[in-house]
Amino acid sequence: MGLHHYLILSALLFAVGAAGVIVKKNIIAIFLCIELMLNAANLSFVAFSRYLDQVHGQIFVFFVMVVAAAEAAVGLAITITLYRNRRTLNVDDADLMKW
Amino acid sequence: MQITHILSWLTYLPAALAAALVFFPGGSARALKWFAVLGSTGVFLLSLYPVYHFDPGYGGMQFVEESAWIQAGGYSISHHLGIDGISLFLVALTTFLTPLALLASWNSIAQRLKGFLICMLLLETGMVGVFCALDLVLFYVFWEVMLIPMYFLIGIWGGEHRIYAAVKFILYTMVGSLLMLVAIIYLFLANGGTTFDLLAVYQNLESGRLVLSHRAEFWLFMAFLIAFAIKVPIFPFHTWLPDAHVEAPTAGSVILAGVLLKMGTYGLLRFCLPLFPAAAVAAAPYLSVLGLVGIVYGALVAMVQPDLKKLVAYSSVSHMGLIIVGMFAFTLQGLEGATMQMLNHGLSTGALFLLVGMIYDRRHTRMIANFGGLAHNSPVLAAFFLVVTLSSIGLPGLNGFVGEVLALVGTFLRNRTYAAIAATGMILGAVYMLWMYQRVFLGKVTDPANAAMGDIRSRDRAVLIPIVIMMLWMGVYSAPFLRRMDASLELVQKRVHDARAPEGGYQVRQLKTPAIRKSDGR
Amino acid sequence: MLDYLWLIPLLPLAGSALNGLAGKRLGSSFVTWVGCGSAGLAFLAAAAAVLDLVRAAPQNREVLISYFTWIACGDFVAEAQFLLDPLSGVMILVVTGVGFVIHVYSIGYMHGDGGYYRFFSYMNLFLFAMLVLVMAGNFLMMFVGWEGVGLCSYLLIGYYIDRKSAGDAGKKAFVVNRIGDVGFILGVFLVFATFGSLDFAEVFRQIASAPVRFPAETGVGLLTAIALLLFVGAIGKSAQIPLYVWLPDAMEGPTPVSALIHAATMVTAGVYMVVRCAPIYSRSEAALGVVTVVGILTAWLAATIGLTQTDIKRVLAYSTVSQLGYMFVAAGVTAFSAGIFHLMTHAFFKALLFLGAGSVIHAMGGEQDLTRMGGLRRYAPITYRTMCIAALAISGIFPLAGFFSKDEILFSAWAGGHPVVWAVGLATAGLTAFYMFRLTFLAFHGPERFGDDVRHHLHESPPSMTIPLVILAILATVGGFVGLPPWMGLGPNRFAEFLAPALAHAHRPETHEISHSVEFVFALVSVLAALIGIFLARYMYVGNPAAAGLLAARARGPYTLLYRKYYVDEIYDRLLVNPIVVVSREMLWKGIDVGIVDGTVNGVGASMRVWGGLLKYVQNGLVRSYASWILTGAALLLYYVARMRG
Amino acid sequence: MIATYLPLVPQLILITAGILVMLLEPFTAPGRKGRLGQMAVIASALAAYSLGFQWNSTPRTLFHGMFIVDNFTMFFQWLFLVITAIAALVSIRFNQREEIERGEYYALLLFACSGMSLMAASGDLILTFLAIEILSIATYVLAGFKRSDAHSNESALKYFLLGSFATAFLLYGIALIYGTSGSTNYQVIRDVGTLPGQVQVTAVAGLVLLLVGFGFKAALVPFHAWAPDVYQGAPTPVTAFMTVGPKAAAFAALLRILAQALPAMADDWTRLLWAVSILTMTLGNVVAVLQTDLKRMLAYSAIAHAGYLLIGVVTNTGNGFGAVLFYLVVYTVMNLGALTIVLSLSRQGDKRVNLEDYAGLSRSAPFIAASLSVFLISLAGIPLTGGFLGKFYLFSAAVEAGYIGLAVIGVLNSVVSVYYYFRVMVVMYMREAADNALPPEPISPPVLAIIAIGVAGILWLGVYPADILNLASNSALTLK
Repeated sequence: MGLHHYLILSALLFAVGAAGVIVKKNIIAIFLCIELMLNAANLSFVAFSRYLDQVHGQIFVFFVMVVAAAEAAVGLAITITLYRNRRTLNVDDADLMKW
Repeated sequence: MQITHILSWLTYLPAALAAALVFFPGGSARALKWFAVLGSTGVFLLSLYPVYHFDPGYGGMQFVEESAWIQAGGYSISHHLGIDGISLFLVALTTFLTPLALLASWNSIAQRLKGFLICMLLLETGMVGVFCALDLVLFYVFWEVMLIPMYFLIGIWGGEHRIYAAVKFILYTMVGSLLMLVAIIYLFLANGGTTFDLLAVYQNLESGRLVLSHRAEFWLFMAFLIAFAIKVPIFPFHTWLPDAHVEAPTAGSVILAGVLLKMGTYGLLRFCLPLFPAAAVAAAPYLSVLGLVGIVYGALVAMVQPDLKKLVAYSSVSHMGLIIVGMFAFTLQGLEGATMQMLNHGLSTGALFLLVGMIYDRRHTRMIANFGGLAHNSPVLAAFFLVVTLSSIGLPGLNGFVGEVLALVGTFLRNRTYAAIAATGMILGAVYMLWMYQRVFLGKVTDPANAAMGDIRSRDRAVLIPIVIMMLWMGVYSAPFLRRMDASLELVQKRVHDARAPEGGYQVRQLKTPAIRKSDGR
Repeated sequence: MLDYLWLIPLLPLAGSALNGLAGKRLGSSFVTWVGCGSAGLAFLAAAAAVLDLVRAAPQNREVLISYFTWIACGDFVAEAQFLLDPLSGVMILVVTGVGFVIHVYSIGYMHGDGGYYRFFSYMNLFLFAMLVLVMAGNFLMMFVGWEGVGLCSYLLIGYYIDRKSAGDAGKKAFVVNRIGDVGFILGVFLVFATFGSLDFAEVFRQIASAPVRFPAETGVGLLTAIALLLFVGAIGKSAQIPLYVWLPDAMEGPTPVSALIHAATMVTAGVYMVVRCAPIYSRSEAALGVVTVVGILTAWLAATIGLTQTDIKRVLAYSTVSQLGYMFVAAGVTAFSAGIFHLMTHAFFKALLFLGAGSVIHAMGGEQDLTRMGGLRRYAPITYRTMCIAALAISGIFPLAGFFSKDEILFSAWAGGHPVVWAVGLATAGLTAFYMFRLTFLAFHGPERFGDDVRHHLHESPPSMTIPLVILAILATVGGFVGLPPWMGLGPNRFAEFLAPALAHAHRPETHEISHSVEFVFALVSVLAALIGIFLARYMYVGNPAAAGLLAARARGPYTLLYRKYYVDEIYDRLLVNPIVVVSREMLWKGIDVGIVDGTVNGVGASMRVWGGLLKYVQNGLVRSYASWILTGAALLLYYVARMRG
Repeated sequence: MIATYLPLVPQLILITAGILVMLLEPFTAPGRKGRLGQMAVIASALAAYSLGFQWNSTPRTLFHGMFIVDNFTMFFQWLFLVITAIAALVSIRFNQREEIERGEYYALLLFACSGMSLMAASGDLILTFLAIEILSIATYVLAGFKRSDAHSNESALKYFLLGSFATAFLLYGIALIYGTSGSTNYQVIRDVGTLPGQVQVTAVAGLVLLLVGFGFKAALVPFHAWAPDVYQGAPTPVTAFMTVGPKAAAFAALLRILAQALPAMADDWTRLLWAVSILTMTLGNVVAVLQTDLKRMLAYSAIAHAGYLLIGVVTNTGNGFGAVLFYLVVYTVMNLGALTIVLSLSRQGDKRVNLEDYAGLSRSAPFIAASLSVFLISLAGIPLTGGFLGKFYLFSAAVEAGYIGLAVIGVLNSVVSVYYYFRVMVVMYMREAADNALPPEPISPPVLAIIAIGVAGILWLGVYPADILNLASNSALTLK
């Protein structure tokens, strides 16, 4: 298993996540897809880190995870306020502002 | 008496007056008007100083002031003012017309008077600045700044479709001027990237330190040209003009026709010809043809206009066409005629708009069909109108003739066919002006509203008399005016001439890469 | 010497300014004094000046005084200067003399008119302009007068501002004149381009002193071009074919105006100009040919139209056109002094005719139609007698003024080798005599064809009008004596001798002597032609009143053609004026300007709005679509950079 | 020793103040939360003051190249502090009116400011990422601060979802860059990158993904789509803050990365950004033409301005970067000014932000109308305002670098922008107010003062720009 295997997997994960963001309608699901994309990046970091025989990349991953957690907190809060006001979790309903 | 910084005074005094108006106490309309009129009259009187002390023998810049303005980031923009024989009278024309335009608007501006006066004074600053600026960026600054008050003048105090006209005016003008900005930047960089000073660019061009490639010169010329062509306006860039003229209030039309259009032709003389002579020479045939089209086309279209202001507006297209034709003949007579014609057109068309405004104030219509027989009840108005009409169609003894004949003879010396076609403008001018005069002033009074219309009073006469005096003076004794232009225009002519080979063919300058690091060749 | 020269034109100008600015307030007697006074003083000054000139030796009879530089731009220099030489001397005498008389006449004629002050102001202004024209020392000054008289003509034709026809006529006059003026100014430009100067003296000196550079041209050369361009101006100003159409319409002006401007002075400016430029014209055979042909054609055509017109002033107008043709014929056959001679005598008798006609119209209360007159000699005896003198003079009956000048022209045509011109001229002389006496007989003889209401106030005109008639009648009688032809045995033609210095630079073709007896025969023939015309008129309008109507009915086609003036006005309207207006309005303005040019401008603006309107729908408010934009964007950027890197 | 870390003092002040605000929030009575806002302003001022000691000190790095201390950092920190202070100041009254008066608002502002400052200072991709997230998370919350308002919710949601989405791209890009260069440190990346043949496909892909991330933050086309909606829905002071602050921060970080870490790939990123620049300014301007909601119009205008700014980046010259910095200052002043006026004139619930609501404003509030005109004129780039000189220097740099076409497209875009900016003036000056129109809200003196200072500032920048211009070009020196 060489570096590029990991990279390809990472790319695939990233693509799946990106596609999910576009395909999914539920806000939570979309957010999960985004998490998937972040983790795809994390995978690359770890893979590179191993390949380069460094620790930087792995440290970066920790930061990313912390950030993702923070984002999740804020994101859920936002989702909840939206749900309170609009009684929906469908992202397509959030189209008050356009054009 | 020695006045230093006279040009700064002339340029900024109106703005200072405008600033003073902002803080003018109380709401007395009369006081505001008197303040503005007297103030701008003062500016006019001040502008006689350079006229009087002008050295006709010297073609370069006089009354020069130079100080650093923006020195930062490797760019040096200076506050460099100066006038020569070309700009001298244009400055005087500006300061002359402004108080008259203000006076003429005495009663016609009922609302937001203060704003109106401020706009007019700021406009004056912009216009004088344009004519005095010797730094490319400074020139551009004045050129653009002046648009704003004009925009407001048309948009706030204008007629029914004022907003359309104002927006069209500003957008159209901006298209051209912004391209000019790019050209200014390019020229600055090609000139070593140190100074925007026009005189320095002249000097470097002359000494061969600045050599523009043929291609660069062409494009620079075009960029400047479009800016000026829109302003002049040269056919087919003229359609903003009728709209702007018709919708603008009287004072706006006067300034627009009297001064703003001159900025285009002035720009050609100041920038396009001396900076890019080879391109100018190469473009001359095309521009002359456009000018000729403008003369004939403008006149024919003017002939069939139902609206007085539109008629005058299209007549401007025709007159300005002659200026272009004369200028691009590159003969001394042509250049001088063109310059003279700028002044003449400023006076006569300005006066025409004043008169139309006076009629409009009394009758609230400008449709020619609504008039007839005004000469019966308004003989003084009719008489003034006639004099101005005659000036406009270039009757000898009035100002219009001098410029016209010089421009024509200048053209004639270069190309006889052009001159012959341009001369038809004399006929067509008589046709549309006299036809209009007949329909408005002669014949029986059929509409009682025309009978009830009063003649003009002393204030209006006070506006018109100075103009008529100037028309007579310039027509009968034009030598003092021409003498002051001679040397400067000879310089322009020389610069253009140096760009052509002795046998009259067009010389292609050596191609040399300007000081531009990369080409945009992607 | 002649320091007061500037007074001659400036006096009328001052009068004009005074009357124009203050005349309304100061009342009619003030206006009268200022108007006529300034004209009279100008005449006195002119007379003094000419006397001074006559007293000087012939070679010194040229005074050029420059006052200031008017226009100076490089070599293009025009001084404000006045030239007095025999040629301009004759002209200023005619202009101020006839002008003064007509001013006096106007006192009566214009009495009580609302625009009295305006009238005199314009008339004085005209005198000024005309004097500038004839006293100009350079081409550009001449152009000042040239256009100036056109302006005054415009103002005075349109004097009755109530009448639409007057306004139309004034405008037509100005515009048609302008067409000529454009030719003239282009000619001036060519003069400048060729000689580098605008001064008559310099230009003519160059021509005369450089026969190699400026040879007498047989083909079309530079001088021919100059001459023809200048002649376009003359055609306009002097109402020759094809630009004569304005003059008959110009009769809308008050009659004194017709007398002064459209008969005696302004319309002769073209002739004066050609004579002034004799050094140019005389060196171009082609130009002379054109001048002659235009002149003789105009003379003939105008005379034929004059045969049928019923408006008294229009008859005179066509007569003027015709007589101007004669003058051009004179110039065309290089009989320059004969042209000026006829100009002068014509000024006398044609002014007289117009003033007489004015007197008739005045008497009839504004009636101008000959068919509603008749038998007026009982009511207006002085007018009748003076009119008769004038008619005889214009017909060329010995020894009245017209005889000498017209005969000289006809003879010069023959002598110059133009027998056809002579023949047509002779026939025209016959026609002239016919229609002039047709006019006289219709107006003053025969039955009275007007109602009682008119008869009621029929009266002879006041002395202010009849005295000028008498003065002019005297001039029309004796005016010819200044230029008695050599064949009379009373010495050489003094008039020609007087003018000779002014024509010194003209090219003189070789002429062969013709004996005096032959000349005498020619004179006899031309008088005979005139007599035939007179008797024919008498037969048709006095002896046998039905004959005229019968002839008209018999030759219906030609008669209508002549009566409608060859339909020239209609043709110009249909072919030129209307198409231009329609094309300008429908095609240039509404089609090209509003449609294409402005449409493009607005289209660019509108397209921005359209694009904005379309593009904003990309912004559909949906998160998922925004996300796909980001994804697509990323893909596009990757693709783009990949392409770029190859 | 301690002196080495003095450059961190401003950061510490901001963060401490933010935490303090949060702590004090429960003890502040409702209606007096404005005090907390004032605290934020004071903190910003203090931070700005403490920054002054670092100006023109030798460029150096802290924490092994993580934190760069140079004029560039100082310049942006000043800018961000000013933005934050103004945002806090204009929010006080607004929040009272909109009944969203809660102290953490100001804390979030301070944290966001800290994040922006770190973005400008960062010399390492890790810190850059963290800084972006500090900023982002704070602004997500700010955008949705009007909890009860559906628009605000939607704004926050869109910003959050799309922001996270873009962050993923950014992160992935960072990973790829890290993979090819073996480091996250700018200096190291630069040294590696200059080795011949080292720039590989992955690196290019990483660059592109990086640009996606920053393009999102700076609202560049085609990553701009969130901007109009988010700007429109967020509380107006937040909009004002977001259109200038995060945008400037994104440009700061972008400049640092491109110029200091990836100069070896300059050919690639100039080409990419060249295209993006044209797209951005054109789309922003063309779509703005038809907008009637003033906030939304200014949002599109903000997009267009990002396009102009990119011109300076594309030039890849010191002059170009200096011009970007200068223009950011100008842009900050004029956009903040315009939006401050918009928010001051609006009525509760962000009503009265439509174009028609401005009819006749020149009569009812002449000073405000005139001030807004000045800002709009400056946005349009008319001389004697900072907007002109800003564009002038951008275009000069472009022409100097040979991008004449870009400059021409830039000026043509300016013409289009004149149309919609001047349309506002048309409405204010040339139309009369409808009879039933809401009168404008009276404006509090501090806000008036800010507006006046803004007007003076924008004119000062247009007439005597030398000081700021020198500051900007000095600050850009370390980039080249």
